[in-house]
Amino acid sequence: MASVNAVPQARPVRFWDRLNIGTKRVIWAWAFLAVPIAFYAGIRFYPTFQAFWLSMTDWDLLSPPRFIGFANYQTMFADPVFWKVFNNTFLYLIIGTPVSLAISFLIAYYLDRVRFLHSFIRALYFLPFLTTAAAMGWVWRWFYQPVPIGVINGFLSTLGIAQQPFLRSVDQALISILIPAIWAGLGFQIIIFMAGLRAIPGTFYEAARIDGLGDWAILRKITVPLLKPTTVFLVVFSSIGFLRIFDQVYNMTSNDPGGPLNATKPLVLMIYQTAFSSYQMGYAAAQTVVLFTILLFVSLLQLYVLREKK
Amino acid sequence: MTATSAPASELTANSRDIRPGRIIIWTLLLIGGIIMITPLLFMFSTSLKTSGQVYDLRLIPAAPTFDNYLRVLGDGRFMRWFLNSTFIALTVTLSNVFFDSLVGYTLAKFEFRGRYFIFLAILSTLMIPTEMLVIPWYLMSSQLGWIDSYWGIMFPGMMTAFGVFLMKQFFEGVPNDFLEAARIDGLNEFTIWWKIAMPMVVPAISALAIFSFLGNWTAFFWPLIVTTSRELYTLPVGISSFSAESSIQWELIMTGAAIGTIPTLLVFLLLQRYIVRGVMLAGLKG
Amino acid sequence: MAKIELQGLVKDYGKTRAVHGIDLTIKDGEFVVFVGPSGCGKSTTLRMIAGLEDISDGKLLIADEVVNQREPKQRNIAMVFQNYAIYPHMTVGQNIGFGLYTAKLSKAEKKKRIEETGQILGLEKLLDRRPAALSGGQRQRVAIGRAMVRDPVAFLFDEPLSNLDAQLRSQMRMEIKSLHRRLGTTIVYVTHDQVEAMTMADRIVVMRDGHILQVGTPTDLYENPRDVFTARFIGSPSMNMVDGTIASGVLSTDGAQVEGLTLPAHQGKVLVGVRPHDLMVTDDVDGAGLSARGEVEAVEPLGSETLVHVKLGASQIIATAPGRVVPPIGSTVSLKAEANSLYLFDAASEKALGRA
Amino acid sequence: MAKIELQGLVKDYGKTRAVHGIDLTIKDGEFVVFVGPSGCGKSTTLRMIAGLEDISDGKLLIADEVVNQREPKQRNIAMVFQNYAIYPHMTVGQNIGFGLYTAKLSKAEKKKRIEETGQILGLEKLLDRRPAALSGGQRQRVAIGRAMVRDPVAFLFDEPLSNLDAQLRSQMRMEIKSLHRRLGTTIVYVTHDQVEAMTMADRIVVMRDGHILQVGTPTDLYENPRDVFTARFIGSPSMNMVDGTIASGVLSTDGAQVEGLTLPAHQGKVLVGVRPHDLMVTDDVDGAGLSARGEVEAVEPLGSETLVHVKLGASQIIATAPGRVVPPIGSTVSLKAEANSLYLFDAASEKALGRA
Amino acid sequence: VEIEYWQYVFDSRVQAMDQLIAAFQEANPDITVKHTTFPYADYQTRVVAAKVAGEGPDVVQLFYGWTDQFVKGGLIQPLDPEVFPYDAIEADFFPIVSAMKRGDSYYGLPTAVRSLALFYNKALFAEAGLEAPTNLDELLAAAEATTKRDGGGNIISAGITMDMAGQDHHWWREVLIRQNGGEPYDAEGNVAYDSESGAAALKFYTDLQTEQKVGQVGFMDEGQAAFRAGLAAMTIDGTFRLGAFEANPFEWGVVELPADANGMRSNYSSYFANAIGATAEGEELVAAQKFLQYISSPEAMEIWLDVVGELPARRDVALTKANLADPILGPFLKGLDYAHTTQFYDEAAQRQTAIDMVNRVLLEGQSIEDSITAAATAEQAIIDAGRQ
Ligand SMILES: Nc1ncnc2c1ncn2[C@@H]1O[C@H](COP(=O)(O)OP(=O)(O)OP(=O)(O)O)[C@@H](O)[C@H]1O
Ligand SMILES: Nc1ncnc2c1ncn2[C@@H]1O[C@H](COP(=O)(O)OP(=O)(O)OP(=O)(O)O)[C@@H](O)[C@H]1O
Ligand SMILES: [Mg+2]
Ligand SMILES: [Mg+2]
Repeated sequence: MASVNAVPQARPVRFWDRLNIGTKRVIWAWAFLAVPIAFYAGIRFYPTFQAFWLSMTDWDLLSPPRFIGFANYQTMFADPVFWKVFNNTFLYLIIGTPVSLAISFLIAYYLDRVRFLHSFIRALYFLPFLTTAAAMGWVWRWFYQPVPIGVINGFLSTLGIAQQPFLRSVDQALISILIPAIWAGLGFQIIIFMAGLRAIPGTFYEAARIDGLGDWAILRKITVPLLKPTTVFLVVFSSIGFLRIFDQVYNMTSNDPGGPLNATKPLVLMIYQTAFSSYQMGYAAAQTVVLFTILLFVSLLQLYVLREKK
Repeated sequence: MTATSAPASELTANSRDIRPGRIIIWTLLLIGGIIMITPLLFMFSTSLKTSGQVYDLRLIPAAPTFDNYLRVLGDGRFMRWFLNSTFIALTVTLSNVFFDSLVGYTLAKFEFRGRYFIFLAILSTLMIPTEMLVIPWYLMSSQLGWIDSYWGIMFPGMMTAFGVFLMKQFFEGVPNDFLEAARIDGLNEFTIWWKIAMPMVVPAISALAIFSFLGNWTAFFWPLIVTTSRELYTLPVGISSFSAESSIQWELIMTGAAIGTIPTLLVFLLLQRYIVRGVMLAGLKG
Repeated sequence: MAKIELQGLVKDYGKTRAVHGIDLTIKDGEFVVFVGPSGCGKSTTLRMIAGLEDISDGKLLIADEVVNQREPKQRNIAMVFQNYAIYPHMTVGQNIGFGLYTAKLSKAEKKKRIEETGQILGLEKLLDRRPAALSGGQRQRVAIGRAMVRDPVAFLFDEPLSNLDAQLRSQMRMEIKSLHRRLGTTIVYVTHDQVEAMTMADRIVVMRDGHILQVGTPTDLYENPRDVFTARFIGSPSMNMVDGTIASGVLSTDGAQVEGLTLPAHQGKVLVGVRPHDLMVTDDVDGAGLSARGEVEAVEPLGSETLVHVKLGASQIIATAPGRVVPPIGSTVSLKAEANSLYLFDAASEKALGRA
Repeated sequence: MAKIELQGLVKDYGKTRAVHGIDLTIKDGEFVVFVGPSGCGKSTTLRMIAGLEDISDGKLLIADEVVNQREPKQRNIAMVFQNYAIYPHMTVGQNIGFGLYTAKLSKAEKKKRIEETGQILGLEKLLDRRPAALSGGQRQRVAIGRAMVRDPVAFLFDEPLSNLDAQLRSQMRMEIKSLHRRLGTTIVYVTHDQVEAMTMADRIVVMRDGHILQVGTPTDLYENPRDVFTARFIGSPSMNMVDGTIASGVLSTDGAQVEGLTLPAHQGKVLVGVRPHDLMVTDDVDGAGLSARGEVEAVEPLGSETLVHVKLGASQIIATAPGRVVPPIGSTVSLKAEANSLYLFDAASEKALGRA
Repeated sequence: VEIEYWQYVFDSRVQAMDQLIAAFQEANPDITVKHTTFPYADYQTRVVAAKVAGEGPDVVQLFYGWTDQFVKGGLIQPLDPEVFPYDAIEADFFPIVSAMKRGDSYYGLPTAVRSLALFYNKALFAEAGLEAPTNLDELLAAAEATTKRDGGGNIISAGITMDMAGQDHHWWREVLIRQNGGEPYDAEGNVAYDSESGAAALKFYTDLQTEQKVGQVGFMDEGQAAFRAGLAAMTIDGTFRLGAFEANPFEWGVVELPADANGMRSNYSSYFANAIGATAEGEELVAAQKFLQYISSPEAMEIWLDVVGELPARRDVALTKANLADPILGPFLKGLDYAHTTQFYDEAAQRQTAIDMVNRVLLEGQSIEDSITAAATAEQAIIDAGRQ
């Protein structure tokens, strides 16, 4: 065979050819990243910094923004509604994340062992993830109705349990909204958990069975610890989701957004109202800054708590 | 993969496992699944009712009718919205697959200073509420003349941090040997990525594609803001325009939502095993 | 410690039968090695013994009790896996202690046993490390430690060394062997490496396609293989096979001369087996036995000896030359195998006809 | 085909130096094997030759040209990786054809070359298969095919056989060797398997900690190791080392007797090396050489010979007994190594003092 | 020239406007009107977003309650008195048009106006053997007679809907307070209902649920839904609901809002006005003015009444004999005569204060007086903020 790739001899030495291999690779890397970096800078970071600046202004969309220092923040921290909303947001987080993770893990854990009609059942659980919040919010509102209309109250009364006001109660409304929110995201979490479960090598289970562990001990000692990377991922992503809850609240309380009496109002809805009903952009920006801070803090805290211990 | 690392479930699926306990679990799971889709059943049921029957909340309509479907589908605008959504979801998905993969690959496989910083910076965008960005985006669009255009609808979603994260995890699992072999074969870095690395992460690409398609198919808020002509509405925006001042045509909304669910349902049913495999192979190393 | 008996053990996966009713008695304290090509059913058999797979038919007895229906933990058997199966989220000590999970021992007692075990295996300094910070050999030792710690009636090993490199493998081989001597526990060991089988086993079980072909001590199998498969499987490099015919008491072979042998009573095509170590490159080809001449196609100098690949008729055979002799490639050499170092097999059934 | 010269080649990873300025000239058409323990810098050196790593200092010449700054493709070098690195999404033919990616050839020409290459490697029937449907050996052949197809000036192999099992490994060893004879291309081959090094190399380069310890032909290294490391590294099982002292021309050792040897001029502590194959279990311990008695601690019957682990003083040494002799464990045996089979090393520097 | 007209999506409104545009373009061949629509829920957002980007429409439809925000935001410009003589406006239109006046300038003109009335389910009334109520006592009696309850006392069919998020807050603010002898706002536009009459009005309303138990907030989610489902005998709603109720599978009727014991009636009227965008100037301004003139002309109003069913904003077009005799339009038209129009600063926020006020009483058990004081404070704050 004749040489097809003889080293080109008398080639002019270009600048590119004089670079180190490592340097060339770095240049390639930045070339690959150029468009994305421009994108992220322009579409995400610049607007974000703009929001930080706006939070110090009294911009109302209509007249040019005026710098007013921390006045928005002062207003906000003095506003009882803000604290109520702040509280609600954390309730969504600290109820929603553990409950949804526990349920989805339970389902994934058992679904993983089911062979018969496996993908059909899995599809059932995933389906809600495919729907639009607006249409589903309406359906859920009806589920929560008192008898004779409400399915849930109907069910309760056949069990002999008193009717519950659900959305019409300052105590129950938040939970009532959380349920559809959990419902909608469950499919996604189940799929992720199942993927995590399947990634655990089977020999670990066999070894544990030989060591004499029962199902429960295997779950506690083997499955849960080995599932940690998946759990970390889901905890962080679902926390972000619950901290940013909006669609379900907006659609299920469309007559009295965030009501009754702000019992269900999360921060994002407050931001939305401040920005797009009252057009107090500066004030809304201050709220987003708070939301951003919470998100950042919670995520970092979780990553820290759940970090891999060396 | 050796037999020993096969999924546990397959190894434990002994004949012994057909036990009462299993059957109970199976039944409970099925019941749970049915409960999960009950709201969807109501959606389909409402879409088969006339506007007068909407508040008759029986699951099985007294007189089911396909009028709503005929009305919705017969309306040329609806088809247009449907096509818009398809086009937008597909384009954004393609862009996501391309750019998220490229970035994920670069972050996973290239060594350079600032790599970790860029990764963190991209991840941190997950924490920025979109609501915060809508107004700046709108300003930007209007200055650049993107209002009321497909590009205007699509541009904010062209890359996502989630995709970058997912793809990075995946590419970390691709052995360097493959890339080096290609380098020796004379491919440039771009071709190595495109011809060698990409085909090796097909499961991840399908997972990303599905999540991205679903996400964009149901996108509502931004398309609503940036479109002005009805011809450019996406399906969810179009569907919501069935509502008017405090008088919402639920039967049409449900019909639209039902029709809108069908493509995503098909996409999911066709590709669901790739999602599991895709996410599984990513290993989610945190 | 206990005797293990397999009586007509069968394993079906759906419609395919992986193990075809095997019978075997493993004596108390014996070290039995299962060998055979990939997919022959070694692991399946082992897993049936462990209780990880259902037994489709037949009986399994441990210490004279039928245990078909018992859970693994009730059988009190320990198992070591190819990929070690040590838990990445636990320290070495916790991993070893995991073997005591169901044991009713106080914390202190457990701790003592873990330390003892660690000492036996030379892991005492590593008890607080995570597996990620261990080498392959150390991981394997941890896996063995977890198996040892609770004093099982038998150890099962499924290719425990195949993820290790050659040097470590030979070291671990010795360690497992000496552990067996020390503990005296019954061991069932699966491998497809014949060196492991030869060096470790009290008895070797050769399997193929879900059947047992031959059971015997290593020397037994080396000296008296019952068929071509076992003959070629045991010993390295593999036994050379030369086509031949016995016609009216005379053996003629393809490219080689045979002289002064006592042949078995057989007519027809045969295979003449000769081990590379018995086939010497030498100029002294006189005397009874097999002799041949051929062109050198390749040489592998190993230092202590040189393997010489020689073309013989249509095939290639391997012969041995002394360490410092490296015949040039392309040259022609003479080969000689002494009488009684030849193995004869029936060409059709591949069954052994005896030595010659 | 080309000469490859390494002149003071250095590789730094950050602050740690992985390769400490090595010099080596690889002749055109030579088969050079790098051996050494894990982490000694073999792969790093190879990758610098390939152009996959930057050279931190020194010069690399291929065909007398400095190529430090050249891209892999400009160096026209082919490389075969440990895990084959054949692309799972392409057929065998496409994989092989990928070596021609940058070649300016017509479709038909490419096809012709792919088929030629396939034929040489016995892959002609598999060209349309996917790698998933290939065995390990076939995959390795595909990887070699991809390297071969474009006729590079040199092949680089990085532990190409370590994922294969023993039988396949020895077969592929032969194939690569014969391919080298056929093509005559320079080959640089990295392994940590000394058998591969011994059987394949024209010259072996022994590395440790980023330095070259010794370069020479296999026989050279086996017979004249320059230090303890090389002596123990080459040859299997490893050379036994016995502590000893030379005092006024007399060698005394720990637990063994030495007689009638010509000793080098050296005073003080030494290590006496003796290869297991030179140390026989025998009752005839007379004559010049080393003799000893010790308790048998383990035996490894390999069929053709038996390795006997014998306790000697505080340490253990390995001796050889003939195939059919298996001394019982615990018994005491006599060992004998002939004069001139002993290697002497300075105990402090570990440098060779010569044979005795 | 091309000018752009924006309104929210509602089928019949879009149709009517298309018809008007066609007619207008025929008369003015040099002008084309681009008709853009947005879903109602996000209409305001869209308008504001457009303004930020400097892309406003030339003629825009707005709820009169948004006027302050639109004016303050510079979204719309005052009508040129040369083109739209103010005295003619005041003469021809219903007086509620004054809600479009800020300072000395008018900022927009309505095509149609709406008022409230009491809808009742004829079937349920017939079942109870009742006539439609004319005053509040009859209302209570009818509600009691038509309410159905299950064994546990739960309402399964309401006498009257209770939905502050719907039209009830108008009923309470402009009708019930006045009927109790008070005023919702004083002459300066400040909150004036933190009084006995305000409290009495609120008590009347909340008593429907707590004392009379003839209605329930949140029953069937929305008042109109309960009525449409045939599970409420009465509901108070506006003209714009007529279309939605057309499909009801039962007969229903409309009567004027009930009078108080003294026969005193009140009503609340509102409308969507059309205004000229702040960005329109030059040629486009002229075209926009022409278009606005056309769509507030009697001809346009008749078309609007035909297609949409909304009441004409000009007295003479509205108060024709035929219209007044219409059993459905009649009660609404009559209501216009004594209707009030609330001057909103932030319509959504002000409604929210009313919703919260009722919720505090019903859900948290706050006393009527405390709740109304809190509501008054909150609303006054909104008004103050709006006036700045
Ligand atoms: N879970 C299973 N389902 C179906 N067939 C199986 C299963 N496990 C093993 N088999 C089949 O049973 C036969 C024996 O497999 P087994 O794992 O026991 O082989 P082995 O001797 O251990 O091979 P190796 O050396 O490759 O480990 C094979 O043909 C295999 O394909
Ligand atoms: N990318 C890298 N960054 C930092 N150090 C490295 C890198 N690659 C290799 N090293 C270090 O350089 C030294 C030489 O590594 P190299 O891979 O060349 O060893 P090797 O001889 O090939 O070993 P093995 O037999 O395990 O393949 C090692 O100490 C290793 O830890
Ligand atoms: Mg196996
Ligand atoms: Mg290496």
